[in-house]
Amino acid sequence: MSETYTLYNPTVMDHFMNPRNMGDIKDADGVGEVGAAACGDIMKISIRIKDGKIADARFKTFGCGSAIASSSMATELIKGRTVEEAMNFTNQEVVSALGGLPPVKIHCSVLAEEALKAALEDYMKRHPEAAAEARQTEAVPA
Amino acid sequence: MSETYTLYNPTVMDHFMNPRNMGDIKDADGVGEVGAAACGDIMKISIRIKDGKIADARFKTFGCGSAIASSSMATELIKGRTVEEAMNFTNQEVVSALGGLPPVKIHCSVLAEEALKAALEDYMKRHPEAAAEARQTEAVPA
Amino acid sequence: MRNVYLDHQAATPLLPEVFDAMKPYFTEHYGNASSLHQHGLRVRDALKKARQQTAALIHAESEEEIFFTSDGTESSNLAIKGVAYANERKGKHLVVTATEHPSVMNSVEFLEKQGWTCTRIPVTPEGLINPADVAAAITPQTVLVAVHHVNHDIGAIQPVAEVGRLCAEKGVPLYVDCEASAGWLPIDVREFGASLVSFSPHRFYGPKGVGILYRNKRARLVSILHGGVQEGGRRAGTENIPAIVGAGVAAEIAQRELPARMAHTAHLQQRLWDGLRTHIEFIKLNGPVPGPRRISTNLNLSTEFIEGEGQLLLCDLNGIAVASGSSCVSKSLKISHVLAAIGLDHALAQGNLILTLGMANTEEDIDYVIETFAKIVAKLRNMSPMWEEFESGEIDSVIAPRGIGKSFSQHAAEVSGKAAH
Amino acid sequence: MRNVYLDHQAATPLLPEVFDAMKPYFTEHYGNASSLHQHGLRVRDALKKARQQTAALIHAESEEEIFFTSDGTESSNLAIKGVAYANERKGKHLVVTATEHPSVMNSVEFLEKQGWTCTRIPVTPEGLINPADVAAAITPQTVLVAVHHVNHDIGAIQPVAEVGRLCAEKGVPLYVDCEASAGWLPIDVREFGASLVSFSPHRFYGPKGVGILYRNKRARLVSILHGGVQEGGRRAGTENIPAIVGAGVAAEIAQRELPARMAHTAHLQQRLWDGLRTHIEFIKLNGPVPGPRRISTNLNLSTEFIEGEGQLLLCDLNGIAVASGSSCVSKSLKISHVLAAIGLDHALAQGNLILTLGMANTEEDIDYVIETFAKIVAKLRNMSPMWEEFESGEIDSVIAPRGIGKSFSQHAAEVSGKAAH
Ligand SMILES: Cc1ncc(COP(=O)(O)O)c(C=O)c1O
Ligand SMILES: Cc1ncc(COP(=O)(O)O)c(C=O)c1O
Repeated sequence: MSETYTLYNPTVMDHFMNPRNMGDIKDADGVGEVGAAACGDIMKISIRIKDGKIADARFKTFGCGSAIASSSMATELIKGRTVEEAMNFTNQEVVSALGGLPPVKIHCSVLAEEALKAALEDYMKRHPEAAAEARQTEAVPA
Repeated sequence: MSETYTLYNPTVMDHFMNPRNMGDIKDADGVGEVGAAACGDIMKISIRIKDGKIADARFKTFGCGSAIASSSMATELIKGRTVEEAMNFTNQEVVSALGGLPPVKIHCSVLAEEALKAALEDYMKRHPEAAAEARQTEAVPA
Repeated sequence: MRNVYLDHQAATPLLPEVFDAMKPYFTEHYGNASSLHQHGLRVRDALKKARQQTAALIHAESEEEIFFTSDGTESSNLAIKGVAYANERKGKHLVVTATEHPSVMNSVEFLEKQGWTCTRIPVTPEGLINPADVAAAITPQTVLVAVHHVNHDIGAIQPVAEVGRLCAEKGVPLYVDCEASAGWLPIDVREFGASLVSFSPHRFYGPKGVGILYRNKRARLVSILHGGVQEGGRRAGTENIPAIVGAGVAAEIAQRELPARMAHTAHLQQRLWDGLRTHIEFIKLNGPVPGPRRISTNLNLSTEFIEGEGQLLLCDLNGIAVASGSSCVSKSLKISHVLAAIGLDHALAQGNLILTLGMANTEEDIDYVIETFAKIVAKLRNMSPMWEEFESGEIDSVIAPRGIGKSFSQHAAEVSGKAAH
Repeated sequence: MRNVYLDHQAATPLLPEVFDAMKPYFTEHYGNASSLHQHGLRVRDALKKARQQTAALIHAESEEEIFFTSDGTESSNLAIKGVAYANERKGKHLVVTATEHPSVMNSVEFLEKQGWTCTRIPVTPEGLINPADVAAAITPQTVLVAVHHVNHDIGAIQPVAEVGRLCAEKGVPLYVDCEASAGWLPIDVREFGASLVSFSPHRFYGPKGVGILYRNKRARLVSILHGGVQEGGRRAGTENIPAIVGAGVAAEIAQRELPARMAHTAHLQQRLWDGLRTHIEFIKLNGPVPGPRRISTNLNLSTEFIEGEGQLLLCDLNGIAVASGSSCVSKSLKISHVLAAIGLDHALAQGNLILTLGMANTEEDIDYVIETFAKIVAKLRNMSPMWEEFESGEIDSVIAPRGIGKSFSQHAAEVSGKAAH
């Protein structure tokens, strides 16, 4: 075919076809797995923390194209951020970085946010000292 | 156009385009004018009687193609018949002779029958002796 | 024999450019717009483009206000019933012009059987409504006002913008049926103050099988054909892509050619009417005179003492294609309800003929029609008992009364034993 | 890249012969069938011919039993609402299969809001109804039974002739939606005992923009789109002549080619299913096995541990056009109601893919699909947390349970905090 038509924009398609950070982290510092009640998609994000920063993030996703692209983009965006910064991460960043998602697919980016937060919470549960610090830092601007 | 499409069959079209017996009879022996309450068509038939037979019949019609064709055909059919025979004339004869009419147009043939009967009645009103004879003949088969 | 097509209100030929645009969507780009693969996504793009093109023709703000249906009738039904059902809780009263198309009138009648009520706004003998009558008819229960732009039978242009202002004041949505005007007159939904507008491309050199309903986002509308979620959930069913593509292109061409179309047909309209009234006695134009209150494509005539179907058939046998509002051409044996609403004498309604012009018509065509029609009238009058009775002074003319004899209607009632209508 | 179109349930290309037959009706024979002149009479003839051709495909007694609508959705709406409104005084109860197309289900829901009641007949895990259930559901108030011929999603062939006999005994008309079977399976309205049957040519190489509703003369039916007196007063609106002409020709060709179509697709269906289940683990066929209870064009698959939209997109990127009943492809985020009705596990419904075969598909196509799809599954499973958790023994397979770990649904409910459906 001369022209190719795509359901999602080129950025989303790229992240769907060539997902970044797909996989698991062996002995991860935090793992979050969440499911979307609406459609049944499931997303799992694992993170490695080094010096209070996200050194690595990986995902596995059972879900549609935009769910896969959202988790790919979320893991990409989050690498290098501090735990505190990561706690303020929102799905809007994913949507913007992807150049937009169809309205009915916004919930996929929410799922990515939730999976990341779940991973961070898991990390903090395992590392109460980090959690305390994060909460403290968080409290300042509030 | 290579092919000609017609609303009515060729016989009806022929009688519409080239109506037979169109006009009036000067000093007619009977004239009948009737109207269709349903659609507003008006038909007038005048007859000349000679030796108890219809020697001539003419029509004028304000109405659609099938009304014109029906009156043309009715006047054509009736010529040469006795007054008694003519009194038994029905619209079915017109329909058959025309090779059929669309269902919604059957009332046009009824109008032709009515116009003819009105002309015959007019004749009989003017010629009570003929009326008596006609009634007598009519009574026999009844 | 010359062929003159004067029935553009019934159908128009597809423009070659429109056909060319449609062609690939039959055998090549045949996908279903609901499909998520190449074949579906491609036609989805085509659908969006057609939405933009048709939105532009009526100056809609956004293409998302355009819904594709199957024809003008479905659009009317959706506008009337879709708004009525959506606002059931608010009220069950409608206001419509007495001369709306049957697709509006019969939708309203259907709702009346289901408990709605409706006020029908009368028209003047020229076929025009008085906007004040609409305002007066609106009650707190009124959920929709329907006033068509141009009448399909008599070409009268209704004062829709004025009605729109009054409706806006009262907060009632206005539906304007533009089936008889789109492609031939400018339409601006915002200037009209219309919440809903319908039209069909088959009236302006586009394809059959598609209708358009514009709906302003603020107007509530529910679906009347239920099923899938096509057309934003307001019209279920597999989209007729080739026809929709054709609708878009036909709209684009119409917009570009509008001034030329209006000038061409207005010129021929004047020539035709002048020629006919010069050569034929006892002929009447129904609806407003050619000018700002009449669409330039339409002439609605009543020729006295002869009936319309006969005129139509003889025209056809002479290569001239026309329509008629006579009861004899209707399956229900009723004259057009529009002719009844303007109070036209039954005899004149029976002698009705509708001529609608298009771009292919020429001055020569018009002159041929004038000449031929004069002969047809003479032939039919020669056959007509009414003409004879008029000439003998037994009945009088409605068009140009001489004050001699009874009226045609009176005569007709006498011979039929019943009043005509 | 090879292009394999496996979405014939969504759309089919127009056959060149059909297009050729339609062509003159766009620019040349463009008349309106209601017109009484040459242009109208010509297309009226064409309309009659198409009526005969479509009547023949379903073995209707007379072409007068054929009504042209705009699509399958409108035909369903007309069958359901047109019969319901016509029999309002007799009763307000309907009986329908739980797996009817949304155009039937949503028409019924609309009527339920207006006071009708409806019994939905459940289906077996294979998707088949038990005719006795229909008979048991009929009450003296029942005015219509609706049982489709073939299911649009899972290809199950319902025992309609048996239902027809039971309906005849009870004197209740039967409506059979044949949209998913016409052109691919023999249809005999008399053998079915059907009072109403609908189908659309766009499913068998005919045009979009036209649907057919057969109605036996004894069944009462009123119009749902109101307006003019087209289609015997049962469907108002300007007829889409080119599409109707195309419908006729497509029906004629379908009738002629039916045996070849069935043989060709049955062969490919078997090859495809055999290939897929040989090369892919944890894959399930929904609906009856290929054979007398399944239409030869359809394969409805659930591939475990991966989701359908992703499968569909990767197929498309590899030139393979397919559909899916996964919630992710639906605008309402719901899985196909058919998959819900057969009681399919939500995880399997999410992994759904629908492949529908046509005449252009070849053995090479099928082999390419098998090979490609196996790679796609591997790629997506590699990305799927569920596959990982299955492999680690945390969750179990629904298709081939090992008795280790919790169920997918249980797991999904835990991580989402809510049961899936
Ligand atoms: C003013 C008007 N509205 C609606 C319609 C119905 O449109 P369609 O024939 O496309 O169904 C017509 C058709 O004649 C019309 O003239
Ligand atoms: C079984 C069935 N009935 C009805 C319809 C509706 O038909 P259409 O899309 O032509 O409106 C479909 C369409 O998918 C169908 O599969």
